[in-house]
Amino acid sequence: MTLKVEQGNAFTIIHIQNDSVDATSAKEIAGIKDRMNQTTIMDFGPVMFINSAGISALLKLVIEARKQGKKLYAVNVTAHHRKVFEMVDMLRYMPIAKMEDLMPLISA
Amino acid sequence: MTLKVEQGNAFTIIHIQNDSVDATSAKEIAGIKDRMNQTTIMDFGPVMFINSAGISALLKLVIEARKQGKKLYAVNVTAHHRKVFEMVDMLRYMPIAKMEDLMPLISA
Amino acid sequence: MASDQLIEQSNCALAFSDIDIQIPSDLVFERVVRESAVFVAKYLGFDEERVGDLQLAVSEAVTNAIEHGNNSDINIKVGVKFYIRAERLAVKVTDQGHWVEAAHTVERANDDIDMETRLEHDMTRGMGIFLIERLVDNLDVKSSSTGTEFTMWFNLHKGSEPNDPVSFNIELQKADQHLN
Amino acid sequence: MASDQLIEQSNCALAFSDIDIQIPSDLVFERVVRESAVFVAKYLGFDEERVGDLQLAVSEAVTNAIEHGNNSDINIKVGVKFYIRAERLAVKVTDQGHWVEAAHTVERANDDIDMETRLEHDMTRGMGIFLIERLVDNLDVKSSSTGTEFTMWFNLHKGSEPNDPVSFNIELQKADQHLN
Ligand SMILES: Nc1ncnc2c1ncn2[C@@H]1O[C@H](COP(=O)(O)OP(=O)(O)O)[C@@H](O)[C@H]1O
Ligand SMILES: Nc1ncnc2c1ncn2[C@@H]1O[C@H](COP(=O)(O)OP(=O)(O)O)[C@@H](O)[C@H]1O
Repeated sequence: MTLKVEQGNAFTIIHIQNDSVDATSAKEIAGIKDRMNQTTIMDFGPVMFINSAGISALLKLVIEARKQGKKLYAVNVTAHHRKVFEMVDMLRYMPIAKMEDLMPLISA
Repeated sequence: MTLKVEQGNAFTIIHIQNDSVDATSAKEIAGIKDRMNQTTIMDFGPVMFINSAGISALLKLVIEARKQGKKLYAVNVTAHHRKVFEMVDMLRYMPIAKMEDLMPLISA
Repeated sequence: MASDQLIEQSNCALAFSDIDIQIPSDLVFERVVRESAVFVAKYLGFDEERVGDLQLAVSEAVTNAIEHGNNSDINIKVGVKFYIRAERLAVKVTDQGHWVEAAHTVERANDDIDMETRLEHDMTRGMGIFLIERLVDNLDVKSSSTGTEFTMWFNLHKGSEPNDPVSFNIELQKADQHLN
Repeated sequence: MASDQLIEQSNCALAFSDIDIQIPSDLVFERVVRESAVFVAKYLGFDEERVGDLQLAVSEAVTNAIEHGNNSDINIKVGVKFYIRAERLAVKVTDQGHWVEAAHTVERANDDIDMETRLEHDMTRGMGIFLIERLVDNLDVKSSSTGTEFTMWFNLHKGSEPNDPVSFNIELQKADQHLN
């Protein structure tokens, strides 16, 4: 399994279990779009590599979140992946946050 | 650096820093032979891979330890490396131990 | 080992002979090449960020060769060659297809990515070349009837502005030019 | 993904086409092949222990091809091909040398390693073939004037006794047989 999903009342935390967000994991990531919540957090903890096939899957979530009026956050993002997300202007739609700072949103 | 050496009165702990004990790290490992002590502990903590070039370097230490009447132990060895050490009959000369069990030897 | 020593060493081993990898045109094998790229970059003493840049650029180029060049036909191969010439690491990715210019997907180096338009039109693809242009020091594409050669260059010694967009030199020969 | 699914998948991608890697004959590049072997083994759904077995066997064979086959001459290549035939993964390692029988170093499959004698005579080498024989399901060596082909076979579906010593089929042609 590539993903572990934690569901709360008003939040979903999607823990990516893979080390790569790429073509082989893209489908499963894009498939999560029906399980998003008011606050949806993507946890990139073990992710060592992201390419454009992976970003494409993440963008599908971004598009869906906008349609549904939901908010997406990324946590545990490496410096290199932050740079790549910046290059493709991803951070405007899925800002990088610290888990601690999101606690008020998910414990509310 | 491939190795970090911890020296005590009657013991030496050799922490291998590499993930591989192979041809490219063999020389440095064999070179440790002049720094062995009454009790010498090889810590394989981060080691993910060992091949015969690496075993060859370890055997040089075993031979030298015998000559000098010193005792070699291996700690933090994976199940696969234990199997490989068994195949080449290494455990008779460099038994695998738990660090806790060696504490009496190094705190004496 | 100091990175200078590694580059020195590389000039012995990599400069004379290349690393060559051929994979079936199936995306699962892209990873073999990507991991080899990491090894080569570390061997050359690239710092962590440049290792990541090289790994990503190689991944994108190989993905394109598999999908666009060889149409994911597992009976034909994608080739990847790592070699050093004139203080640069070259990674040449070859496939047996024809380069397909796709004006609406290829974002040119001097354009910024217009994410707003993309999101409005559900355009989630077409970022590979955009990224490559920002990650490599130089880029050459040669496409003819025998296939496409996509070559990325990485300076061994960090020069000028890192990760500046590069110019995209593309040389396309009409397929029939060679065929008869 | 379940390992059965992976093996299924592999029968699509690997059975039709092979993964081919060519490296300069320098031991630092052995690692590229070793890591690729791990990828292939995981892709085929091998369990952790078999992944380790395959990785080690490939490492030993490639080391030998670099050192004994090509005399560490970086101008010539060692080739490695991964492919699937008849429910088995084959790893064929090729070099441009001649097989050198070395009775005192090659421990035959049915002998135990005599470590005591080794230690007395400072014999720290000569364990590669010994290990390979215990790690693979089958082994073929063909050596002729054009070089050596060292092929190791790994059953996809675990059969009989794992890690039993295998017979070592070696086929040596006199170098001059082909030369004129
Ligand atoms: N190896 C290739 N062979 C043919 N066309 C290619 C190749 N690589 C890229 N292209 C063309 O460039 C376009 C942009 O590629 P890219 O930016 O990676 O986005 P994507 O692969 O998502 O379409 C492709 O859609 C294709 O038209
Ligand atoms: N690719 C090869 N080409 C020629 N001879 C080989 C090759 N591989 C192995 N050999 C022979 O088999 C012997 C045993 O190899 P091995 O058990 O790996 O030990 P070592 O490499 O330490 O000598 C070598 O010394 C060599 O004589």
